[in-house]
Amino acid sequence: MFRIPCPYCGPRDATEFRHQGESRNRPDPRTVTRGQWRAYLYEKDNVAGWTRENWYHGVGCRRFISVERNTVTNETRPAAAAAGAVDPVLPGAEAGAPDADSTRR
Amino acid sequence: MTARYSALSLLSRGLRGRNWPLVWRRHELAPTYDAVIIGAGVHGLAAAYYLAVNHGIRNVAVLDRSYLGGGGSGRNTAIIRSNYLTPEGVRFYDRSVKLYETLASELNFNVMFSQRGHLTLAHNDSSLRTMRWRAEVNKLQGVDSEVIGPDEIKSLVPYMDVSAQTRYPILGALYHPPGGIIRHDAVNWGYARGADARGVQIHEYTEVVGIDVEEGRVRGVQTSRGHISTPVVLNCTAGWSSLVSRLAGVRLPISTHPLQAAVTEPVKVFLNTVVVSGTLHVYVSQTDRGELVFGASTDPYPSYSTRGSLEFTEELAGHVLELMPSIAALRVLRQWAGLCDMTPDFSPIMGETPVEGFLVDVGWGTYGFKAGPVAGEAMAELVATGKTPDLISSFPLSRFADGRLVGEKGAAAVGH
Amino acid sequence: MTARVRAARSSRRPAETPFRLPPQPGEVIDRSRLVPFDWDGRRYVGFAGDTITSALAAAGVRTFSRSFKYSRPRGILTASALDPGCTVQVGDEPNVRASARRLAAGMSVVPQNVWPTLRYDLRSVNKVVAPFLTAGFYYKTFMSPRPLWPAYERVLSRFASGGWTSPDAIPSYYDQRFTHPDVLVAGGGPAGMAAAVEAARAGARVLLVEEEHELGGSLRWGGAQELEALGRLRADVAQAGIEVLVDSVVAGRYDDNWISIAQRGLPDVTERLIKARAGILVVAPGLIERPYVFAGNDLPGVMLSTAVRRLIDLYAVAPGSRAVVLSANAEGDAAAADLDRVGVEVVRVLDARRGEDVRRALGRGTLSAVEVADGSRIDCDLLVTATGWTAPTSLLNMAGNQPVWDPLAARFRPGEGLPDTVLATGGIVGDGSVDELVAHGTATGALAAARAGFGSAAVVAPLSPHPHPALFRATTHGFVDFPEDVSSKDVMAAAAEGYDSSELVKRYTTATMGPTQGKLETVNTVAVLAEATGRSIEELGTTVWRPPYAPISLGALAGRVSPPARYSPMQPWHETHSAVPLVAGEWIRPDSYGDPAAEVRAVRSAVGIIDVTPLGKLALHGPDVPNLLAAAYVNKWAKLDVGSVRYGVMCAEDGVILDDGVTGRLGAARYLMSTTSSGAATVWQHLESLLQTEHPDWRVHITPMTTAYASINIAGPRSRELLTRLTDVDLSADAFPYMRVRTGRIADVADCVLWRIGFTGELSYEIHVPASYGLHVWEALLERGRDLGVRPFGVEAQRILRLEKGHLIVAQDTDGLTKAYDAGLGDLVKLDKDDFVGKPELLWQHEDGAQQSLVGLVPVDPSIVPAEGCQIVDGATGILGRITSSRRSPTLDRSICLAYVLKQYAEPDTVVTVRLPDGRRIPATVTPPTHFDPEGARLRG
Amino acid sequence: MADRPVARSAIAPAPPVAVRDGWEVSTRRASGALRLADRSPLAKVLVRADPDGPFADRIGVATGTARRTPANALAASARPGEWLLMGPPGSAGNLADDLGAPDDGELVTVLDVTHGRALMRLTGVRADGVLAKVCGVDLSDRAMPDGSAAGTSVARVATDIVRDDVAGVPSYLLHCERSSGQHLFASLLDAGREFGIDVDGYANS
Repeated sequence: MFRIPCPYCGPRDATEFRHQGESRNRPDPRTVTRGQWRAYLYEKDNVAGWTRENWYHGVGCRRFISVERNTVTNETRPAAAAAGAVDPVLPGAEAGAPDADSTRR
Repeated sequence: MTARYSALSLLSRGLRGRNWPLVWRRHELAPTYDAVIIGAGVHGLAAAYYLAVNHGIRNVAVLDRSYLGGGGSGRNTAIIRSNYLTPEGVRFYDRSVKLYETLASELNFNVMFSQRGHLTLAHNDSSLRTMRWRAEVNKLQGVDSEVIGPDEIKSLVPYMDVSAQTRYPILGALYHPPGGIIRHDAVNWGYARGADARGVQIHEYTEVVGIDVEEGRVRGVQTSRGHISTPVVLNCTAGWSSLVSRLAGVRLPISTHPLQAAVTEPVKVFLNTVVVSGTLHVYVSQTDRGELVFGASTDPYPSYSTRGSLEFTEELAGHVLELMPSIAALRVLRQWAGLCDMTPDFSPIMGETPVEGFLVDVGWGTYGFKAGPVAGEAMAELVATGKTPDLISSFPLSRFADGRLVGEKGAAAVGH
Repeated sequence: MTARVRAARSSRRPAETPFRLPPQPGEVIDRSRLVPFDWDGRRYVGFAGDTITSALAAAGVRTFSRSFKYSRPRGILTASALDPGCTVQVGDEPNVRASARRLAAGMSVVPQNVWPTLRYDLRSVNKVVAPFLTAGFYYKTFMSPRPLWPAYERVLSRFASGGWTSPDAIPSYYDQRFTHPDVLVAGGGPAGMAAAVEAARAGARVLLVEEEHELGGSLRWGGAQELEALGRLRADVAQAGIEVLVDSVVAGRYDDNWISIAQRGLPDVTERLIKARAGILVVAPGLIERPYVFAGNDLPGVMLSTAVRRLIDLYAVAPGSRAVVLSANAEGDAAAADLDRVGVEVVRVLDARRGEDVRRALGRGTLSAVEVADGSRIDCDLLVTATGWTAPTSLLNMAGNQPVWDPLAARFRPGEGLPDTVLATGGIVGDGSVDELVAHGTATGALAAARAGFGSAAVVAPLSPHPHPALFRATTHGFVDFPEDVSSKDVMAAAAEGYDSSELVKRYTTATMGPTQGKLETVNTVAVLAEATGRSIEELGTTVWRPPYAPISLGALAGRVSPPARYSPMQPWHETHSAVPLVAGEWIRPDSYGDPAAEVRAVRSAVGIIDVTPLGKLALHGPDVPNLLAAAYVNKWAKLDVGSVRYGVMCAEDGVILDDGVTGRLGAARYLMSTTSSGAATVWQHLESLLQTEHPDWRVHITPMTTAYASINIAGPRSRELLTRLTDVDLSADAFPYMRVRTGRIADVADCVLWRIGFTGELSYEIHVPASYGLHVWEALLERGRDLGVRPFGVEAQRILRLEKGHLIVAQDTDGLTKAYDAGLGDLVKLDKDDFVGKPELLWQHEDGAQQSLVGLVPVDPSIVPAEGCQIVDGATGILGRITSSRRSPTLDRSICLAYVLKQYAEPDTVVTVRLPDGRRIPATVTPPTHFDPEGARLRG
Repeated sequence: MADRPVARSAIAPAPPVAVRDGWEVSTRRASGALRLADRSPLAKVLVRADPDGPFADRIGVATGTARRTPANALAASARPGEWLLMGPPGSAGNLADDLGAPDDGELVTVLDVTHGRALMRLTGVRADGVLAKVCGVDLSDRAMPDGSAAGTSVARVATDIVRDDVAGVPSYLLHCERSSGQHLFASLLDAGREFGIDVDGYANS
């Protein structure tokens, strides 16, 4: 299990985090076309190599953090930040409802 | 030429100490092919086989950057079934099961399809409801599938703890008698041998590094062993399908996740069905060699790493022992991982792309091996006729932009 | 010792031990402690410290199993954990490595793979058809007729090797723990011990893990000098404050030096998985002696030189009486010397360095003679081979290192390129004297400590391998893989057929896939493949080593921590009042109290209470809560007054329904949101995501309060009457109307939240009381409502009640593709809002029109309840819709359903056909979703 | 109305059981040197504020640390912008009042979470050994000295750990959401069995 460098908690086991998908910007809903919106929802860069992505540190600081990870080796490093500040987290795009295999209400 | 396999020929060659001819031959790369198939896994090899057999198109190259069957086709847990949720899924996989049933005799290669029955356990009322839904859709398509209760489960799998006191009590299961396991390598080799015998050229260790596209259509491929001209390129890769498609300028709605598996040391056979639990994210079967073969759901983050993780085996063991607590002493011998191309609707992407002549048979998630024969058959038909067969008409790439996703999503959290 | 002594099997007397030698200088047995045990139904006695095989070998036992395909007798080959023919059943435990497992008193040991007995194995007829059973024979036959394959398969599966399990076996105690060493040394031979000592002296926390029962590696079976060095090193280890694990193996190296260790030999723990996050991993496993391939190389009596030395020097057992030794190295020479020293006749030493060789081993059942390459034949019962070494590079390989073939040393060695966090020392790197190995280990330990932040960086002088002849196969064919029964002939045949790469030959012949994981077999397989293909071993390379390095039990991997189960504060009451448990995700809650229909009637006619603690609850605080609500829900929230609650639906960006619930405004900037039980965590994360990534400027604090409150729904026409008795809140219809929230005391408990809402369709109040008082309030409600006919009801009754009212349940009446307009929630969606999650998709769904509708459905025959999941059909195979919810309604005394149907069938009074699970097709009538009290008069009363 | 309401912890009390300070509690006294005790009755107040804002300054407890306040409450911050104040049973109001009101315009949330959390204390020289069986975070003195706080996973439950030694003996406070409390407590007991762990009863600090 690789570790993720949490800017608030230090390096922690990846199992403490939830993957939130590739960092990307949500299109303006007022002007977006169907094609653009669905490309935003579904298309992936699916990079083999270093990529920037969001993780949610659910059992730790409960912050959404941005991390760089090499998807071939699972090496991780803090997202390149300007002037030493914690990098702003870009929105992730993970569409969809949770799986249906659970009992509700 | 291919020598026929049989018990008699085996005995006679054995006694005379004669070797068999090459199962598939090695060739120099030709400058031109009628079609180039990328990926010598079950999909690519089956497509090549059916192109030659059903359509007489034999000037075909199958390229693989590594050894034959070394990707997902040689790393999956070899479960075959057709009890899907949607009518289009059921029809499609049912055709695949039918092809698998006659594959050994068709290919003259024993693929050891063991139709031992397939159980999908339900641990809560919502999964029981989904099992019923699947059973009803299956039956409407003529597929043998029924919801059974804990007592019947216990008689099929005496090791199963079906008591009500467990943390995840077993309320029932979807029982699918035609489901089973197969020898995955044998399927790959059998198709390779059959395709080779009909003139298809299989090129291992031949990596595609570029795809030539001019004026919106395919002209050829660049490989690590040289350039090939061809009007048709069929992307049959898994794990790398989005990167290969990008060589042709086609973007896919795919993220690649490792799917891990593990095998135990052999013990005397005690498990004669395939057991799947979606809630516990585990599936297990026992081979004729006595090994238990386990799988789980894909890793929860995309990755191209196939090194495997410890937490996978830990979770797997915990879940297996929830089901069969008496086998705690069994030891895990080996773990491995393959790469799965996950699509947003747990269904494949098959057919044409915006680039003319560049076809895809990708996005197979965790269920690609099950579909190898039918996908090959359908893609061969598409290549030969230029028309998309009905059987795959629900799975075009364009469905994502059109917002017409396939409904397997509801049931396919773990779909083995 | 001159002849094998066969003890009379009828005797109850323990077997004699004629092969036990007088005390040896390095022996690990305690002759003062006798350990009786049973083998194959007979009583034996060994010493404490003996392994199962050493004790049996002392008694002259030579055959421990039969091989899986050809049923050939197999004996001791390595006298280590890898011994391929010495896998036995011990009680309930299958596949015990008899050459590594120490004796325990009373142990019942049984051979595996024998039928009907070890001595008479009927399957040996396979030998007759051996030419037919070439590698991959099963791919070439049994193809037809197809119906017979299951019968063939049953026969094949009888041959499955290994021990047996029992459905009644009681799992023993398995365990796990974590550790965080600065330096973890895998392997406690001279180099590993030295590395550990040096790293610890530099100040690092060091964990030293040794697979065998004692530290020392090959020093343990060395001469006086080696034993003296061993004593020194052990003393250093003891003084350096190192944590030492023996009988433990580093099984895997995963990303970021996440390391699995299987710890065995603990008194009360069968096996423990230790999970280590190591700063630096030092890999020091030494070398594995490689078997030699020749005809008869699997006969009991053919042994590796290290096996001979282990048996003599550790266990004081003579491995035979008359020996031939084939030696290509000093270890082989030392084995010959050991044999000679303890009085085993060494008939001949064949020096492989001078080209001498064996041709075949001969014997029926066990070795009786050796045919030498020069054609001579020597009678003997022991043939010792010392033909080379294999470096177990598995852990390095898992760290990304590719081993490279060193033709000079005739073994694979670590390649270039290791992560900074992984080092190697000892035999895996190169050869040397004890002092040289210790020096390399010491320098490596210093470097490891330095990299972990202790001491200064050290320079490690290289440790070169010594030249060694490349010996893999004699002129005859023999086994390359013992447990898999794969011979060199099989490998060559496979190569000739085109299975000619390391991976293909492995898959085709199954060589290296058995319980020894290729540690003994891989190099010989590759070497024979190289011979067959005319390619070099360098070119072919090895297959990828996969974890675990040594097998680990499912019990240890599973560990002891069970999946968490969550209970409400009222659970003690439920348990003592015959609640039927329902597993709902993490929660265990009452499905019913025995009679759901009666519970429904109580709610419709009087009053019922249900424990709804698992409902998700989030406290929202801040000036931007209305913005957050507006973004998350599809409906509007700007005008929610203090004291009001509102129902809302959340969709994901693809328009698919995510969750639903009510949110109430408790104060100017304070809100309490409820979610579905299973959606609580998802919604919390979803809202945090909106706040942290989309709208970091919004000022809102979200605090999960699900279990801070015990939640109880009080429902039924007499619910007001009941609750009035317990609270100071004015419950009159005017003071506290429908869809309002109040706070106050209930049953003397302060700070309760009350909302007037209803899922059941009755007048009802959902109360949230500080959780520690949940049981108090629950009991008070039952006590004070006795005269009103109050009754607890469970989830099942609630499901019926809500179905009567036509309320959908997210994830039951919706699925992974259901958008708001499909589910009849279109009226809630406010497309005139600027933006909200999922708005574009919902806008387009509104424009295009939903394809299907959620409707009510009643079978024409009111006694038939179609199972949930039944399809609404058209003709033989056409599907028009499906039933998502169905129950018998006690209130209406008939079956009722919720169903999806295609738009054109959604008009009330349309009659459709439902196919039942038994194949019957029944008519059913489409209705509005609400089956009971459609005006909602009861609810608002 | 009958008796004064009795509060109950999520963790079943080990006998003998009595009511103390309005809570049904165990009055058992542990014999061993390694003790696990339910401390859920302690008042617990959750504070949320900008970690770099003036209110955070006023609290004066940095992320990842814990500190005793002058009033002998314990303030711990396992994550940025969040503090948990723990004090004697019934003192939640006082703990909140002691904080004072935030400056105008600063968003500060103060919530009594006494009933929403299970809280337990594990004390003894081998306490770290117990935790090392169920928690993957390094809890050695080097990584987590007295006065540290961290949020992580313990026995598969999201748990905050506060190192708060008692008279020089290592001691850890663990708290999680209430309904998982029994599971966490039972998991710690199971993990501590090999070290001779014993359940200790009620104490009001």
